[in-house]
Amino acid sequence: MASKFQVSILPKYCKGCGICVSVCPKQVLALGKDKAQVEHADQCIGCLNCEYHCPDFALTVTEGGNDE
Amino acid sequence: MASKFQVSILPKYCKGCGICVSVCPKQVLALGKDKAQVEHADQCIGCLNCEYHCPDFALTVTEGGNDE
Amino acid sequence: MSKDWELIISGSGGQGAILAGIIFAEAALADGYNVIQTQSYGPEARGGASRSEVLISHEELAYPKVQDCNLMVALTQESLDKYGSLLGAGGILIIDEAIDSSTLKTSIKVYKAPIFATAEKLLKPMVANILVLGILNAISGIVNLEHLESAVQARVPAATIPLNLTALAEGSKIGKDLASKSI
Amino acid sequence: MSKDWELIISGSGGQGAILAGIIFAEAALADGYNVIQTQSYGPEARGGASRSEVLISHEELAYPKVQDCNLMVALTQESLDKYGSLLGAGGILIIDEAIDSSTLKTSIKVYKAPIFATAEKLLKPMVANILVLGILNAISGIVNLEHLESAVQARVPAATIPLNLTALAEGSKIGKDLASKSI
Amino acid sequence: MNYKDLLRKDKMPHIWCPGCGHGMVLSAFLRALAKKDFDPDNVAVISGIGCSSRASGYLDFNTLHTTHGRAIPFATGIKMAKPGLKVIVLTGDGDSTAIGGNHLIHAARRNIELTVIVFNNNIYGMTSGQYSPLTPHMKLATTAPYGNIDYPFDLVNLAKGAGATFVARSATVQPRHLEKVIGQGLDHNGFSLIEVITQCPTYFGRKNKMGSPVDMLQWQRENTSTTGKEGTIPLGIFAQEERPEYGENYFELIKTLGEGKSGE
Amino acid sequence: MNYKDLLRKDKMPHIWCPGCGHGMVLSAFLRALAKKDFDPDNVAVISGIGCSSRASGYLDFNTLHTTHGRAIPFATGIKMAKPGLKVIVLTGDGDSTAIGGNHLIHAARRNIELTVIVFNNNIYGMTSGQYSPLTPHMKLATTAPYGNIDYPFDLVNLAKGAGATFVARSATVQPRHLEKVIGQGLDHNGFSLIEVITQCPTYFGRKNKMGSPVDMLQWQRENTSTTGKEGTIPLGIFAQEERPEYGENYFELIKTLGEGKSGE
Amino acid sequence: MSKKLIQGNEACVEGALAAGARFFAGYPITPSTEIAELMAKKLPRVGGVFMQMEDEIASIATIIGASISGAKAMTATSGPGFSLMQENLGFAAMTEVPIVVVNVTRGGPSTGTPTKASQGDFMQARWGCHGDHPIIVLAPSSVQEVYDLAITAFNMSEKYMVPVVLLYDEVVGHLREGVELVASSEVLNREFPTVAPANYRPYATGDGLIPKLAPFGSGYRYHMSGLSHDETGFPTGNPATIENLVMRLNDKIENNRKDIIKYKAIDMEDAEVILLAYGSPLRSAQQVQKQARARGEKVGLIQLLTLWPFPHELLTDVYAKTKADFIVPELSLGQLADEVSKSVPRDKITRVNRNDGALITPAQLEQVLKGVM
Amino acid sequence: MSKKLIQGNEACVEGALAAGARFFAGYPITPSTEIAELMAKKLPRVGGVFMQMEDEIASIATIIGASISGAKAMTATSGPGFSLMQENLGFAAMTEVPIVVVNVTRGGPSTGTPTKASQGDFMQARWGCHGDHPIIVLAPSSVQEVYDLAITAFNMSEKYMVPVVLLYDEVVGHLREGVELVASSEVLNREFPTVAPANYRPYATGDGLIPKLAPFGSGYRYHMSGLSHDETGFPTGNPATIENLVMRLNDKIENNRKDIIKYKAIDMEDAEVILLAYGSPLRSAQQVQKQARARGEKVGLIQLLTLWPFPHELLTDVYAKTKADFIVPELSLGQLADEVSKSVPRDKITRVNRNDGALITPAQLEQVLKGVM
Ligand SMILES: Cc1ncc(C[n+]2csc(CCOP(=O)(O)OP(=O)(O)O)c2C)c(N)n1
Ligand SMILES: Cc1ncc(C[n+]2csc(CCOP(=O)(O)OP(=O)(O)O)c2C)c(N)n1
Ligand code: SF4
Ligand code: SF4
Ligand code: SF4
Ligand code: SF4
Repeated sequence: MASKFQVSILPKYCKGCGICVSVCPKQVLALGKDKAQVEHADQCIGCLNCEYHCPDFALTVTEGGNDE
Repeated sequence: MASKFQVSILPKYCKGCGICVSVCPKQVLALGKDKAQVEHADQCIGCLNCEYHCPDFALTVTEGGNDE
Repeated sequence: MSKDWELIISGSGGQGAILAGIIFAEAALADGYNVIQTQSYGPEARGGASRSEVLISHEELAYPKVQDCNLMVALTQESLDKYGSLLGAGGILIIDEAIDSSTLKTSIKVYKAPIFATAEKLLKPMVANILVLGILNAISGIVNLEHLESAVQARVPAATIPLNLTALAEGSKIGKDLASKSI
Repeated sequence: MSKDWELIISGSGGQGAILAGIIFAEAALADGYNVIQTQSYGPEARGGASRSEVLISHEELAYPKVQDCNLMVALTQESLDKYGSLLGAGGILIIDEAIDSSTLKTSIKVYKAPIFATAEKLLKPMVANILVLGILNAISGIVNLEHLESAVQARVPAATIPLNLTALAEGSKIGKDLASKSI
Repeated sequence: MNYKDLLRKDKMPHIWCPGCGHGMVLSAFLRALAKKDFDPDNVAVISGIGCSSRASGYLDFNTLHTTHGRAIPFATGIKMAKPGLKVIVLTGDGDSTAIGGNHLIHAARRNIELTVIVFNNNIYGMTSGQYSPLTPHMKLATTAPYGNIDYPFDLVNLAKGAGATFVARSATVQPRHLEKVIGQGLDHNGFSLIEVITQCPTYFGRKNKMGSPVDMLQWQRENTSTTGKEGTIPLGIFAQEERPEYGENYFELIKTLGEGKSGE
Repeated sequence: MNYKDLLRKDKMPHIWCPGCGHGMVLSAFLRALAKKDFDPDNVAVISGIGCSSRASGYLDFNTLHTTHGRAIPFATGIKMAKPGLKVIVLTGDGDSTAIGGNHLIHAARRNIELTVIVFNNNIYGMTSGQYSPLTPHMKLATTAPYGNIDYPFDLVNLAKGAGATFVARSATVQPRHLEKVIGQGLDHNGFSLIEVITQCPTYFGRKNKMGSPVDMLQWQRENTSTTGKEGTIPLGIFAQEERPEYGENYFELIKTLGEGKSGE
Repeated sequence: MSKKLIQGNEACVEGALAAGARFFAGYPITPSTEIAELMAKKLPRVGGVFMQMEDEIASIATIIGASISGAKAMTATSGPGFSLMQENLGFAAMTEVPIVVVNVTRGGPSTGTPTKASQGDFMQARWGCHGDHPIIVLAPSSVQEVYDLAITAFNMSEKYMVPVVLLYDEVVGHLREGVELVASSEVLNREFPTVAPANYRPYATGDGLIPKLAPFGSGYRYHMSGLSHDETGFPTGNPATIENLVMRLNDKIENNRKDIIKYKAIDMEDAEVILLAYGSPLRSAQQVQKQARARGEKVGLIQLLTLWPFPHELLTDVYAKTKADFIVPELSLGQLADEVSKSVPRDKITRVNRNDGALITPAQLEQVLKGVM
Repeated sequence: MSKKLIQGNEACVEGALAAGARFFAGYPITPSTEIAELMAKKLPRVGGVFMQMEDEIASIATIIGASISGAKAMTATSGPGFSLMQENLGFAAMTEVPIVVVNVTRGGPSTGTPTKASQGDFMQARWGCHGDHPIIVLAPSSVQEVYDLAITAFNMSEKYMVPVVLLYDEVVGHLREGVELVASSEVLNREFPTVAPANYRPYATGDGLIPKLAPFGSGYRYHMSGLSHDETGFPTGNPATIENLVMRLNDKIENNRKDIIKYKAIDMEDAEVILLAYGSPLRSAQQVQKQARARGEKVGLIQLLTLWPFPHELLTDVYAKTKADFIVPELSLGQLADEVSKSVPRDKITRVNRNDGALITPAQLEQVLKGVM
């Protein structure tokens, strides 16, 4: 099931602190090698926790999901 | 009637601000030419108002009165 | 280079010696003189004896302080004792009648005037400084009286202008009297 | 005046390049050399790439920075790219096997070692800096190994001494291997 | 307006360490600001010196990076000479309460319209971890190797005691609350101060064995509260008072004099 | 010991103007001090610059007249290097709350044992009558010819907000109350601040048409109260709290380290 | 226009207002306080801002801020306050924000003798700040010159985007003389950028040396920092960029010495002895020089109006031509004479120093002159 | 004793402790911070006091207070903080309270380039303060010298009752070298009064120039003030007393120049070119001078260890004897060379300046030397 929301991560900005991973209620995100990455895009409920907690302006959650 | 208290004024210190005169409950003191002076020594009740209010350390009230 | 007048006005703080100096300087400036007015403070920022100096000349002035005082007003005994020796031989001294000037150089022309008595009479001892300007100018004849009047008007609090002009007039009268007597 | 060794150890902040330089300098000092150790910071007080320089000589040293680098350790590709050109002809370079040194002068002796793999094996990637000291010393033979061991003991946190000594020993082994191979 | 468009993208990524809370404060600030209808040309952001004070450089406004501790008087001059500007001060706990403490209390007293956001990470980050006037008692720092024997300010109390008319406290762990109180501070007609509890994993966290940035946020979660939970640091708005603003008073005076209403 | 014997008689009379309240503060201070059994050799009085700060010169102790606003840090050094000394700071409202404001709040925060007596005459006397951070709103001063648009600190609130453990306010019109609270301040183990409302007839009084020194005392009588009378300035003790003193904490640390109890 | 009798400090205010100053932030200190007091009275009447700050550091920071917003801004102080301003004076120099700082000097060291004149801050005015960068220091000796140079100070500040210090001693500040309150020079204003905001680089000076800084709020959004920065105003660690910046800050003053250095040199041609001074000692020197010429003695006079940059080229030149002896009266231990010694041989300089708060009198100078002639 | 590998800033702490320093109050600033951090660790272990203050003004005021209580006290800072300390540095000079202020210099102007070396505070160290009074400034160039001169700084401070500034650049502060931690000179302590307290006049120096100030709490009750004061320490307005005070403050340093001025002059006899430097440029000069001599070139080297008072007599003398060309490398726009120009003709001085944060390299100096020889 595709989510209504799309989470995009700017790798250039991300410093891999892991905060977004910890605040996502749906385990959408995971820490890859040094950077956060979207693991379960379909689970996103658009709560914006990740974007609002990101210290590096690396995360953007947009409505419209995969069809954008 | 002689008072039990003696009020002495150091003219060298007194700057004639008149504060002591204003705080004496017994009108013991008066402002002379530029300096405070004792006018009614016998009225003093030793309340120390004058000494404690004097900004110039010019006043000393001592017990023992005139026989000192 | 000749300086016409080197004036010192001294008194105790609050008597307005400095203001008097400024007013006289302003009048002299209006008269077309070059003038410099300075004052001395004690070591503290406030309080103590005060002294106003005025240089008045038709030549250009450089050094701003009195070098050869030839005209002096002393409002208190203390200030005369302190500064009297600065007044050069032949100089003019104006003091209150109650002040003792016996220790000064004999060549000095001393004018004793009832400065404080007259000021008291006007009910305001604080106008003594303006009154003495009247005396000073009448005796020295340095500036045009009108300029002195304008300077007074410009520099004293508005409410006290009439009183001060009266004091100035009184002073002028006394000064003229003294001048005429001393001839 | 001949300086025996002019060493640069570089890496990214947090890899301990500076500490490695200090330890090596301390060992060389104990060996009787004159030494100078310096480091460079970025324009910021913190962060960025870091670089430690060590001068080692039996003569007196004056200028405190590397002038003709003849010995270099680079812990990251980035730091090699940045500083590699400072290594003079005939110099010795020690890098991780994963790093590309193809753009360097050909006269340079490049020793590629499994630095991070070995460190990882010891379960603590952060000991790479000490491990590389073992390699460096085995190849260059500059200081007495005992002095290097003492210096490590003096400068690393007490709890990590055994681990770091193991890393040093591992490094020495690797270094000896490499040295023998390169003959 | 998207709040990220208020960033100077060419300066990004910023210099802050991984997990540093300063970026979270900046993000909340920009979100709050983006909701108001300020023309960026009329916004000025002033900062002092410190990691936090680097914030100004990332913002696409009129930005000024001043000397250590002095952001507030610089901002005062900017504001009074051009009252139409919205002037915001971004500053650290050291910058604003150590060397800059005097300016802070005097701006509060005057009630001049500045929004001052204090990035409180309980440490001097830029100079590598010395204790600050907001470092808690007995915590460790490079200049407090045996524990800090100083007592910290309660910044909310200090600002209130100095007469600030708007005083709030929030924390990076509460980005929505933080955004909200900053927004209210921006709306306040007068001096507003928002203390933000933020994490410095590199120095304060490491020295005091507080774990990862994630752990430090967890610490905040457990030790702060917007509802006054016993034993926690209270978050919220602690003063919100109407008092004529300094500039208003001043420009009113100019007007009065201009109309000849008041003489000497 | 007679309090007047604590004066340097050869320096008297003092420089203060007729009716200036500074002498009344000094008198109350000496009376309070004379009742304690301090050896004058172990008393140090530190002041800044201002009319009030001239007080130190009249006292037969170890006395130091420092730079404007810095009496508190000087006193801090004196105290910490010789903790046996009783260290008192005599300062003006300008000296302590304008240029010296930062040092005041930080000493309060640290809770270092200093007794700070602020001679609050609502004006800068020494420099001839400019407004101070304690000049009430709309009062006149040479630099506020149209009325002071600044708002003043409430010094009691400021000190409390900064963490002071003893804060009191008294007035020259209440010499016995004043003496008493100074005495309590001297007994306090920690930082103590006593604000004293005092009169400057020469500048504040004259500028604001408050009449003679006697009139100014009358004003105080009507506008202050020890009982919290509505609409008056409250006098009394507003904070009195036990918290370990800074030096105690420090010398305890030295002891602990000396005994090898605590490592790094 | 007729002359008005005003005080030096009053002339300073009048000059500043005539130059367009509309912002003053300060902290009272003897003997400069009259400036603040007059500004408090006058500024609100002309729509300007007067603020009394909590200290001198806040004062200078506030006027720099005001100038960044586009106002012509000034503060006034004396030695102790001037010391406190140094850090931010350097900030203004580094960020190239025009401000005028008046230092009315009093007796030092330390709190010293607040009500008396001294010239002990001569070197500090140039070197009081950490880091290496020039500023401009002007020194009037009469009330008229205070007025004129206050205007010049603002003009130079705006023209060269640099802080300017107006330095005069207590005697000059407090004496009253007749002054013509007419600006003798045109009022200059800083140049504003003309490029489109998108292309604006605040510290890109092109062929010139002086940046065009847009006031905050004028549609140009940019960054200013006291860190070493590049043409865009952002911090840089690039050595070449840093060297360029430091050199440009230096060159914009040094390359314009001719325009900046003001002095009066009188009777140089045949001078055997030259009196060189500024401030109140200049007044004595003027009198003595006149008197000496009147006596037929070949005495010249150099009055410095610009103290920094120091007119070494003038002195070198004059000395080369005249081989004259120099008499340098000053109210300090010899700071001015020491500086002169870089251009005139030490043994050709006679120092006249006074540190007691009193003035060097013409009589005292005459004595010295007799010794030298 | 064997050498220890330590950093310049560490050596500063070790030297200070060896000299008896038991009080430090400071405010962190790059590149001096290690000094505060080490003091925080070490002082409580030896019963001394470490305080981190709210700012640099409080820091210097606090150490002056501590010294008044009898402690040997120190602070450390860099340019911006040093600027803020100027007012109270003057207070210490005026009241004659010994303190040591360390300035580890970084790139200016303003906040500048905090992590890089510069020598832009050379003039400020002498002239940063209002009023006119000398202080002593010492400048180590190696870690060993930092240690040694930290001790000398305290010694001179106590001996002459004067603030002493220890000035070295970031490179010297951060480099590590082997150091012998043995005091090369005896530790000196200020003299205490011996007269009965009743007869004590703190600033009565008798035939000497240096007052014996009793620590507060030692049974001598007296008054100290930054106002111009008489021998009793109380304020005075008496011109003669003021002049005496100012002159004595000057003379106690100037009359002891021989003792205070330290330098190393190498290979002067036949020198045709002399390299003159201090701080990190000295290190390059040392290398180049050695290399040149090895090549047979007649190159000498002067290392300044005392910067202020400046060794003009040395330079005048050396120049008179050698007529050598001087090469003056410095990390500033030419402050040192300018000062040298008071003793050596301007056209005999070759300046080598660098302001970009990088060091002047031996190679760069060799180039210059080639041009001069
Ligand atoms: C006058 C002056 N003193 C000291 C410094 C050094 N300094 C730079 S930033 C800083 C502390 C910054 O701490 P804070 O404001 O809490 O910001 P953070 O880095 O923690 O975000 C200090 C002490 C300086 N730049 N200028
Ligand atoms: C650094 C510095 N700035 C300014 C001054 C000038 N100054 C001396 S005393 C004073 C104000 C004193 O006011 P306050 O402390 O209230 O004492 P008061 O004279 O009213 O008793 C000022 C501004 C100074 N001496 N030093
Ligand atoms: S928006 Fe919410 S659910 Fe979606 S990824 Fe972010 S934190 Fe997870
Ligand atoms: S002691 Fe009391 S009664 Fe006696 S004179 Fe003084 S005020 Fe009057
Ligand atoms: S040092 Fe601390 S405050 Fe500074 S950027 Fe890193 S985490 Fe943030
Ligand atoms: S000016 Fe005011 S404060 Fe100063 S002594 Fe006079 S009355 Fe007292």
